[in-house]
Amino acid sequence: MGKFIGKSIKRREDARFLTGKGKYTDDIKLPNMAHAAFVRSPYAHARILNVDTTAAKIAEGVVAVYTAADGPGDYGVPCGWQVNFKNGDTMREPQHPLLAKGKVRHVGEPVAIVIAESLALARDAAELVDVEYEELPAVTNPKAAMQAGAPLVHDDFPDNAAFDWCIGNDRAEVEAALDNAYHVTELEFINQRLAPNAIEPRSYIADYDVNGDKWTLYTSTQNPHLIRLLLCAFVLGIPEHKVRVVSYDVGGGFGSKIYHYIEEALLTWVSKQIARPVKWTADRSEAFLMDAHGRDHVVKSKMGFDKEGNIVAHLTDEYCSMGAYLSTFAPAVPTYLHGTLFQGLYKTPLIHVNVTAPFTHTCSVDAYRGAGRPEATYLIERLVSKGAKEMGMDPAEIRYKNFIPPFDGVNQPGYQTQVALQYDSGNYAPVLEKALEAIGYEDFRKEQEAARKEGKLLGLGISTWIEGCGIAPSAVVGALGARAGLYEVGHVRVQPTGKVSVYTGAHSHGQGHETVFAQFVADKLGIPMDDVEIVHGDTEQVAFGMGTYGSRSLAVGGSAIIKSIDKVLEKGAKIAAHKLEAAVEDLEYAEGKWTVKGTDKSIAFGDVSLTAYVPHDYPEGLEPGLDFSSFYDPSNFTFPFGAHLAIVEVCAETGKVTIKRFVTCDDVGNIMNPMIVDGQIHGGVVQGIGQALLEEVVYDESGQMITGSYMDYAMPRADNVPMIETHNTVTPCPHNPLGAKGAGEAGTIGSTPAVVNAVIDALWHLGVKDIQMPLTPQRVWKAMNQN
Amino acid sequence: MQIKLTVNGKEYSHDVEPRLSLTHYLREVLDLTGTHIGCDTSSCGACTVLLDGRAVKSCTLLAVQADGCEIITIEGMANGSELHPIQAAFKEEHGLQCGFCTPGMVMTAADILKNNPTPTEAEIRHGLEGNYCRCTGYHNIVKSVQRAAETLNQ
Amino acid sequence: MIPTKFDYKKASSISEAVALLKEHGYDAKILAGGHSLIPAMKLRLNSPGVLIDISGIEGMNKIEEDGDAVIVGANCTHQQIASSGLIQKEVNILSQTASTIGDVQVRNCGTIGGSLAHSDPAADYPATVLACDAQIVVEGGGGSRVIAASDFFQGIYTTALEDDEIIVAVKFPKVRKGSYQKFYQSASRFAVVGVAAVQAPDGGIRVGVTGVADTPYRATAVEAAYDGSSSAASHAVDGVEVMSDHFADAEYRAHLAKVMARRALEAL
Amino acid sequence: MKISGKYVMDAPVEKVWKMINDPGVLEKITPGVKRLISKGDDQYEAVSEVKIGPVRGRFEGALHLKDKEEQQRMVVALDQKSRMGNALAEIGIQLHPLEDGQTEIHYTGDVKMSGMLGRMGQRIIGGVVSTLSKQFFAALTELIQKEEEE
Repeated sequence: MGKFIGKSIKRREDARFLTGKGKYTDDIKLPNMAHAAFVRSPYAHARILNVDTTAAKIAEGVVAVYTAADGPGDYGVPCGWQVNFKNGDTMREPQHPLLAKGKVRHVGEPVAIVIAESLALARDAAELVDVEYEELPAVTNPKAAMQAGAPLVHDDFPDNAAFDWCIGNDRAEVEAALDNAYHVTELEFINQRLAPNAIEPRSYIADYDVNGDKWTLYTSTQNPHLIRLLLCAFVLGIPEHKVRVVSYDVGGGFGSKIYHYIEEALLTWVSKQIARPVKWTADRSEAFLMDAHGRDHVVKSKMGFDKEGNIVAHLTDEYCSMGAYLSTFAPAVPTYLHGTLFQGLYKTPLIHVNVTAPFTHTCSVDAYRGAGRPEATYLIERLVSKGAKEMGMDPAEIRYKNFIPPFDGVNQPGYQTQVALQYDSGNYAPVLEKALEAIGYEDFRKEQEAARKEGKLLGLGISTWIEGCGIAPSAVVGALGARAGLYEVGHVRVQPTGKVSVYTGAHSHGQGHETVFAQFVADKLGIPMDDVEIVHGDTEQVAFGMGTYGSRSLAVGGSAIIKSIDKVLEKGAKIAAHKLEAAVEDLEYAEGKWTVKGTDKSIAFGDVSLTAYVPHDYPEGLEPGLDFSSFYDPSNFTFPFGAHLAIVEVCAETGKVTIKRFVTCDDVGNIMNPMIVDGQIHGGVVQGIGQALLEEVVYDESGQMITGSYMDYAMPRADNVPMIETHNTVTPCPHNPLGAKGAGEAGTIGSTPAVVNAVIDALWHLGVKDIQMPLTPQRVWKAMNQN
Repeated sequence: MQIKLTVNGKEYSHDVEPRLSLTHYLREVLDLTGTHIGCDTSSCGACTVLLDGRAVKSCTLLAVQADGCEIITIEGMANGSELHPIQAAFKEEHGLQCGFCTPGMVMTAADILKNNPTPTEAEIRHGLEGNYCRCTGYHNIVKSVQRAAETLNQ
Repeated sequence: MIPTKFDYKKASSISEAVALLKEHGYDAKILAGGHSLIPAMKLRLNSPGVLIDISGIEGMNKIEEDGDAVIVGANCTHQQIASSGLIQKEVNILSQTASTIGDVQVRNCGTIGGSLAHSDPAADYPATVLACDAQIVVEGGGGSRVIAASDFFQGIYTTALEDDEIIVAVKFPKVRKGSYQKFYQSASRFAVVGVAAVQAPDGGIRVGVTGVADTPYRATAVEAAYDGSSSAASHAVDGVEVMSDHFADAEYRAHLAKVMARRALEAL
Repeated sequence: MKISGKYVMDAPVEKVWKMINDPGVLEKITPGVKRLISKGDDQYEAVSEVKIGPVRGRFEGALHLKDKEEQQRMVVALDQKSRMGNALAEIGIQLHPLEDGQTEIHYTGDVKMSGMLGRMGQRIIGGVVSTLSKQFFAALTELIQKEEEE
């Protein structure tokens, strides 16, 4: 460990955020900027009979009104991942037009865009666009969408399936093992649809420069380079070098800002039509309707155990909604980010996961914090806890019994799962031991017993989790259907004075990259943190990048930077050797200087960098400059893991659940900044609690969203949650130079089943075996009073 | 309509449309973009400012309603380059991640601590019920307010 | 979110406000705290042509003792009511009720007059206003009059206020003991169910219920059955058509009403 | 949203049936309705101004009385559009004669709302429908009484 790595260094980005000086997209005002408002479908499914824009076009302040007939982006927004049918048929990929053509397929789908001199006038004029619809029947539940006779989302497909998919062992073999199992635990439930709800709504400004025939797109994205690639190469067919995508400060993403959205492309198209900058910022209502949702799986699952409680087989069938169109990474979520995690932390010898992914008349579903992995963890951990209850075993004991034995990925090989992945390193029992010790497991059981006698319903829930982060390598993900590589770019530019600018293709929208990346760069170079600047979020500054999602930034993006630092130090050593008149092999680098081993002869990093740029006295044949860019393509995913425990109290009268304690012990590999890792865990845990107890996007049978505002969609608030008690163990990743695994999604993955298991633990003696999420007071009360 | 008000100690006078919200006035007219908009229903609290010393949701007030009032926004909290103790506490306790809800949190914390200089954890959580944060899980925000209370009471 | 265009008039007196209401009729809306009205206008669910701001009218934000009653000006904010020493002492249940509304910021703006005139079926005050047997003092084209709480709430968002009337104050009889029990809707924090119970001067009790039916009501069956214990709470929804929504269907809502009523009675 | 309810009218079935089939009466007693223009064949064009708490706006669209069985049942189909969203309702009405020349009216139906109205109105729609139907039947009762008196 160096001076900075492993320390809770305070964040440098805070200064601007705390004083109101952050620069979010909606904060940007360009000269002569016009404003956009959308005309959106009030129906889930309807034929568009006529769009009359006459009144809107002559309204006060209106610059232009466009509909699909004006031909924006003929190709529509593409999907970035292809998952074909089990029988080899190609994935069904409908065109996702920038403005609805002929039909609307979910509530909120834009039919027209109105551009005006001010936002208020654009809104006023949007109300004057008269759209005539013929409403059609809609289907919103993914299982119902696959029933015969269900309304079709896309007329040219004979049923609603986008694809189907399976992974694991032979189904017949798994079914036979279940038939022969000593005990089989079953669960049927819906992993409910969630709205990501970054507090900053999406915001875009497209600025077309007539003189240069160039665009600048300011966008609240997690992923500027990918947006540029999709926008240019697929949607609008414009040369990539003519588009600059800038994503300054972004107010949270949680997945929802990974994807290339139609509004982004449409604004870019519009700004050339009107030869002016144009801005659109979503309302919260629009965010609910349009920002890709998460989850929405209809699940049927079975887990078989032998007499001792060893898991013998696991079979799951799921219907996983895609929504009306395929969002950027949607097909990967219920498949390669989900089915591949069904091993969990357990030795389960036989696993089969079968997924059907239908279109429904709803907002697109894509990766939302955790993306497929919370869904996998939820069902595994519910099954294990339910199985333990049914077999009269302790839920901790059954987990210890089934854990995969420790392996470090160096001296022992990685663990080959039944569902394709090979875990990098793992040591699972200690996280659970540490968490149980922290919560005082034995004492709690006594307290629970005593409380029950007084009519108080206490419960403790256990969940363990594993995640695949930083998915890679590119060739493998390509073989699995990804239409992009999943490497990262790290560019280290040492300035002549020895100050260092680092350009990363990762993007920070709350994760603190500007601080954390500077910590390890400063340490690796032995220079002060103040001498390091981290630059991200601008395609004109950063060569390329794949953005931030899936807890990949440090493990992949950080490693790319390390590669460039290694190159800097290697070249620096040659310059230092020349200046010190020594052999490179005789030098050592520490604390910002090269020293001839065993002497006090040394040269500082800054002197070497100055020499590199003023190469008067310089090694022969060596290029001047100290500036390296690297692409890092990892050899494998990383696999962080952990254990989460919740203690809840259920109000016997009302069914209201109160979380009394929440304890985590996570292993995210090597930790650069514990303060930031804890912060990531806290936030993730509360998001997971949100799913367990509060949050749910509900569409009614006609496809109207009835929880489309904060008046009906319950977000976790400060008084819904307790302090989160965090602990950790460290099992380094064996295959990346930082030994880091990823922490961004950990909290969300582990917490949801822990809370639900806790509630069931509190109510099991009343005959309650399962409750559909979110565990609202009404649902809990009804479950308690079902008999 | 002509309005006159004081924002962060400076007097302003503008002719505004009645339908202009106070948030839009601050952001669009005064270029004080630290006050954010996160929802349509007075729920999230990202737009919180102090109006005559009390925390209010500026997205649910018309600029014309603030005529004659004194407003403090996040930009008016620090004393030059010296952070206000509440701002400093948020930095020390890592009470922010993406920073979007932060101005509203800081302004609400100012109201909480003004009315109750020694709040309990439960009182702080209750006091923050009108401010959503999707990043921090509130843990460090609560600790930030606790730390700010300690500093302010010294 | 931006409302449609409207004119803004700041009334400096009640009579001026009433005159403006008369002048603009259907097209006008009174703006007090604005915390129900402005969100609806931003969503364009409501587009009045004229807003008459009464927040600046002198004397309407006072809390005063008047013999056996406390008079609360219509423009008093929830925060003002929650923290008033006089109310805490003499009509404590009102201060309890006010402190459960919305959040700090909403309580700093929203007013009792605005809330009552709006008469949301899940608002908190109506339960307490009914239980306290308060009187709503209004002024309009036909002069001023006093409406008893039991006559005031007439349906969902419907009150006994005439189109040209404005609430000026609410007169609360002093209450020795009272308790407001609320079950929060988890998203909006409105009341799924709110029950207010107070000890009446005649030795009996009065119980007001909000959130349960389309109109807040006096739970007279509970009052009649009250025997000093909390068992009368089981009558909380007798004869009432209980509402049903995504958060609480009629069965659960009725159950909650009984639980909240019991808690309110127990707290007396 | 499913709705249902029951009212007793102080008039015989023949009279109630006649009244609820009379556009002049419907125009008068339906809350919010400003204009009802007959298009023939029991089809009407309806214009209404609804003002319920936070919601206030102008609705326009069709009203259709269909599936009639004389003095027994009919279906009221409403398709109303507004800037804030559209409302679609199919309400079945059944009349049962009671003793004493009274009539019991049963209604059951489905109300669908779309747009902003559909999203924001959910919390209150049950109460709104209940209040509107109370107002409708109260107005009908009042009208019956008035006609009695005349």
